Amino acid sequence: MISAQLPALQVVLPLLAGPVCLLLHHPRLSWALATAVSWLAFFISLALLDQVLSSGTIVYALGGWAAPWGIEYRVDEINAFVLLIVSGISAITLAFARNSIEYEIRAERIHILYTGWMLCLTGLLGITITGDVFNVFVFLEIASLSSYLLISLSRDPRSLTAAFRYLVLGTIGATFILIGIALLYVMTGTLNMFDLSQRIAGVSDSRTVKTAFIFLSVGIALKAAVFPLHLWLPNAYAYAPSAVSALFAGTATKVAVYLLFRFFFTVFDPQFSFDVMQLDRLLLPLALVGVFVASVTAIFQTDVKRMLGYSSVAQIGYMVIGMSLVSVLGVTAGILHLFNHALMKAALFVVLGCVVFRIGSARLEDMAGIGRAMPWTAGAFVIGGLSLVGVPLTVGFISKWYLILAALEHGWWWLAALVLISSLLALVYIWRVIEVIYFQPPSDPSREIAEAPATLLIPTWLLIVANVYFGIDTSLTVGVAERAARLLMGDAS
Amino acid sequence: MSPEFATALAVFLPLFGAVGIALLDRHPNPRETVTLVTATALFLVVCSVAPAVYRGDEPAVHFLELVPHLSLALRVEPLGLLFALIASGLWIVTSVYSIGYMRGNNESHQTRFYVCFAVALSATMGVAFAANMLTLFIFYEVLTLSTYPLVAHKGTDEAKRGGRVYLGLLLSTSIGFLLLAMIWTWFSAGTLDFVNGGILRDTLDPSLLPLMLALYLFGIGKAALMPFHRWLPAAMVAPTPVSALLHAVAVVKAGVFSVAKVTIYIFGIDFLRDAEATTFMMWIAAFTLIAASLVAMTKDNLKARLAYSTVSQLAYITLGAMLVNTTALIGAGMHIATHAFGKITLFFCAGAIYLATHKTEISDMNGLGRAMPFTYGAMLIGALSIIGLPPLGGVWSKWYLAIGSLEAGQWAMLSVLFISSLLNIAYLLPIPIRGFFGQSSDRGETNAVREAPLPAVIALTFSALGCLVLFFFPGPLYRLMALVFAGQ
Amino acid sequence: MEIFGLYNYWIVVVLMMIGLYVVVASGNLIKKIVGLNIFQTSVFILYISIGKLRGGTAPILLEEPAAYSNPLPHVLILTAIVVGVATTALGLALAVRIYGAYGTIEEEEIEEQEN
Amino acid sequence: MTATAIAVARIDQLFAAVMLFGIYSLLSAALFVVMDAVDVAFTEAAVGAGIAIILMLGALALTTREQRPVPRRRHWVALAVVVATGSGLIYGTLDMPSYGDPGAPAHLHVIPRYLNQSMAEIGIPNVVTSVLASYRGYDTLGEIVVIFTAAVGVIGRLGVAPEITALVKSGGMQHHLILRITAKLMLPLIMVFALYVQFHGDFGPGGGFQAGVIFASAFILYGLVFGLEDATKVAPPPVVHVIAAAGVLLFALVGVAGLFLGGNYLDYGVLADEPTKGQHLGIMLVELGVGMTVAASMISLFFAYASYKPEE
Repeated sequence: MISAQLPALQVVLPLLAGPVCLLLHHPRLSWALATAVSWLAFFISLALLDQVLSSGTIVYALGGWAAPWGIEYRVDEINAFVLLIVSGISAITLAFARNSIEYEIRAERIHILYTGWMLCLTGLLGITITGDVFNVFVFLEIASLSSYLLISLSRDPRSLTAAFRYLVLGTIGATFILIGIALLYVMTGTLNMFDLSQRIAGVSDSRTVKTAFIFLSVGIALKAAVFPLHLWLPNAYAYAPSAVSALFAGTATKVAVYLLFRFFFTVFDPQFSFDVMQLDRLLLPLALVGVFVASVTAIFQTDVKRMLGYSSVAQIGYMVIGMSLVSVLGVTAGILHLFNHALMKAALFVVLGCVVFRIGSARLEDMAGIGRAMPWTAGAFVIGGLSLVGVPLTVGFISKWYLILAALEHGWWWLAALVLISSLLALVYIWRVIEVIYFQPPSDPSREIAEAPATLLIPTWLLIVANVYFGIDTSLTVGVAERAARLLMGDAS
Repeated sequence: MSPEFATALAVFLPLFGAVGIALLDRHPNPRETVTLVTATALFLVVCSVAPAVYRGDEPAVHFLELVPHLSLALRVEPLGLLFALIASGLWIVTSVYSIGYMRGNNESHQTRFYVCFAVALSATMGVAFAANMLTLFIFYEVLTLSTYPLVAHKGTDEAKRGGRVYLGLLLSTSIGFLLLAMIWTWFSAGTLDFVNGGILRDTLDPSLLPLMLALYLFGIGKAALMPFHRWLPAAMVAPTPVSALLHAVAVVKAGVFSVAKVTIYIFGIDFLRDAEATTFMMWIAAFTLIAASLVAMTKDNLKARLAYSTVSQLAYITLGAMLVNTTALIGAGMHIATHAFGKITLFFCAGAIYLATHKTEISDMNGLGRAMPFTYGAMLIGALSIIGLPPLGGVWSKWYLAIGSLEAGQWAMLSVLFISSLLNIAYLLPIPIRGFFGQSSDRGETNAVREAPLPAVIALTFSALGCLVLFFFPGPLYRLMALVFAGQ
Repeated sequence: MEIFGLYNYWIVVVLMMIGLYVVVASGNLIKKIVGLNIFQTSVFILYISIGKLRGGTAPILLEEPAAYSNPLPHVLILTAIVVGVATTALGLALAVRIYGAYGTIEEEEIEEQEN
Repeated sequence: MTATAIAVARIDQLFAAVMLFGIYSLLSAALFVVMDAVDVAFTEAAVGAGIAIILMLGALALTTREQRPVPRRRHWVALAVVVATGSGLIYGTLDMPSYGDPGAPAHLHVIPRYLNQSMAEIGIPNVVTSVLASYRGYDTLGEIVVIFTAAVGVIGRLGVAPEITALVKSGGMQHHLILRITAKLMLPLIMVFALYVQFHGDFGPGGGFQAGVIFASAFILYGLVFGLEDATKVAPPPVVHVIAAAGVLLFALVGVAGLFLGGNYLDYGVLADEPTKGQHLGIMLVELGVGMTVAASMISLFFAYASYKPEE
């Protein structure tokens, strides 16, 4: 009985945990509850993925009302995979969060942070799992509002403006999505994704559907921080509490990118998205320019968190490149990078959390010489950074490998070359940090810096090990991504 | 010990050593013992694989599959064995030398130094034994990364700058070109395994061949083809043992070794010859050969001169590979060995001089030979071997390279080889000559000079003897190289 | 082409765009929020327009059969209104805090202070 | 309406802009009535013209009332964005079914079941309530989570000071005798009305959300007239927070109860022996949850604004 109800529990458990965290009104207890629920959600998502892999798409009618009259959850390879990423990253970063948050946030606000965290998780999982477009909007708003809150909880006043800017742009994006949904509804009379995909075919040459497509694309792209709609992201990541940055880097934009996949490939079929609307002609150049501009901007940052923020924008570009290649291989690469990038960025932000915990800042010049004092932290940064660059035996390499294969499949060796060159830019900004960490004498030698405590290091290294493990054993990630890609491309073979 | 086990062990042994070294951080004597024991054990392990290879076996180890049909795997073939033997053998010598050097010079961060050294050796073994291009690539990158801390060892601004050039060039060429070439190959051929006769013959459009070849050859930045050679002189900021083993043997030879591997096992020499795709790269190699020699002549800094000499000598090997015939490739393979002995000797000498006098410029070294006879004697032997004069090992490799270029009908290349040998004489011989016969400006100071610490002297004597031995017993070397082509 | 059947939508579009203009053009944080509200409210009108049926009545079922307007957009918009006010509340709270931290709610003045 | 909207755009007086937005909101509520969306109209009037305005005025009181004029460059940028988006939208409307067209897909698909079957399946005449609370009850759960999130957010950002140092002076407007008496007379009426709206939602326009807002406004009125101190005595902030959370929990747990009784999540049919009875019960509980969360969230928003004191 339980196994049949897993889709509902996946979202409802964190949803229940949110208010309870508030009621507990105690930093440690709220944390404990949030962590427990996160791990539970992670196991549920594992079970869901297992169910999907063994017996195909799961359809779950909420309230017992079958779609399109009610709202349904529809779990297939793609969102089962994303659910796994989201809940997994949340579980690990929460394990990390306790000390880090206690250091960075005022005590009386901690339980509010975990309430927000649970709500954010609810929102993200809800967006991912649902098969109803309006439901996407509702949960998107849950996730967004709680993100604004989480970002603004940091002590740094700049986090307020970052959150505000995110709020304005995020709301514009959400409203665009709302308009898109309205236009689709006008033409089809339904809100269910599966139903939509069937009914759009009949009206796909209408100007209304095309406009709906554009509005949805722009709205979601804003949320996903696809270049050039990324302006909110770097500051939001830079000034949020470290654990929150790690959570967002691993989940928030990933879910939005997932939505892009979902809309471009499921709701609208790929033929419409790419042949009729010629989306790839626009997306590919934009993504490429985004990769380069964001990477170069990252090189010039003095705040390492901000640098990683720009790097995220660049990495999202890779996912979009994979998507706009419109082939099984390309989509595989995109989905794979979704997973892999979640791992590496979460890892790097968590490492920065360790740094901030000890030296109180993530500015480059303050990090000079910590390689000796904090060998484990610094080592984690090196491995995570190399993963970002795409060095073999890390997840980053596997992503690049597939992306380049997909480019070559089109015969676009120039694209392959550009992707590789851009990863050299990543090398530059990562190496700037490594050099300062190891080979620059500390700016203030008298200051005693200790290694981060084990409670921070263990989750950090868990993520780092995952970066290496999934860079070596790719059967799970590549296997699922490939199946998902086939499903999206409508290639049943 | 089965050859398969020994093969795997060869890669892991230095890593175990590295852990041991790290654990003994605060105890220099046991720490250095670990280094020496590991080095010796590694050499013995590699030797234990040799009989099987001479019999024609190819011991193979499969670790795991990274992407479907793409594995981390090892397979020992003759060329790889040759490279592994040289690198592991010379590691022992270098370890002895480094103990003298690092202590004599009071270097800091010695534990980090030995750990990285051991990791680099592990990577070198991986490169040597790799069964496919991906495995090779992975170890190649590990080698780059593990040697970076050695290059930037001193932590001064100059060292950091050198390190940046080193890492930047090696990683950008390997990621920008080599990885692209690899993925392209995989995309065309569906495999990256090293197969006799190559894997691209039926799968790659011959008109694209020169492009692919260029991607590979420039991508293997460690082979230091111009214009991607700048990292090698930059790496000379490292302590001398690093320059000696890594930048005269392990790292650079990993480069040209990869070039040879790619030529033989990825493209296949027949395919390359039939498609006449190598002309362009051959001229690039020839240009590098001459140009680097000319630059070497202008350098007064001893290590810089040796570095450019290395660039030039590496081009010999690449040139040999690009001549695409058996004889030239045998010559190229043997040059990996003979140059290794010659150049490591020269670097040992440079380090010994620095230890004894803290001098780095050739023009300051007048008359030192009389105070340091062992060092200068070894230097003379090393120089003559590299020039290619009997009775030293360098003769043989140049001999086969020359024959190879004749076989290929490349008279131009033959003359390049000769001109370059003359240039070698011009920039190498003056160093020992100044040492023995030059008049020092400051006689009192020169008289006070003594030989470098004993471990250093032992090491350089030993490697100089190696040059001699190679002249009289080139047989095993030749047989090993001939085995490479026996199957084809 | 029933151009005249669409005028209602066009007015809505104009309203929306005024709202969007306020959001983008205004440097004042509270004014931005007001703009967002206008933008969103206009979208609500769009939805309700979609639901309207000529000759229909409010979708509260009567004994005798009748034509009803479409209740679904109403439901959606009820939700959306709540979402809107929630966003407004949070946005304003942030604006108030920003005023506390920077002493201004003009975007440009804040940027000057941050750099 | 357009005029109002343009006026909002042009005016630099923030206070006036907010007031104009209130008018805009009321006008659109009227429009909703014209378009048969009575429930929506109800809500828009209560929220747009009520709560949102109070919040905005609160924010203005805590910050500043004047806006700097829009710089020219920005003006053009905004205009470009707007023209591009707007013309895109107009282009999109060209293929839309005309206004009120009974043949539009929106009236033909999905909807008929709601209109024809809901009486049998759920048993209440207000289709909006049926859809809101049952067919798409899950969206509504999401919605109250959103408002709860916002409340948490505002509390988290502004905080509710332990000793209330009110902007609204603790004395409130007590010295206005007329106000006090009117308020005293009005309050019970408003509360009763709120309860009526809460439980009448099944039959006429109304429901938990509207009731919650009305209840909250009654309370806010109390706070304004009798001072914050008295207001917090009646409803201490911690209690309000608990109610807000409890509302969400109530809604979510009704769904869980469905799970335990063998249905899907939020399936009310299994709550009682007869499906329609179960639906009734479920909808009533759920609407109660909505009402609690909305009222409590709105009140705590008010508290948060009213008691905010800039740090240091």
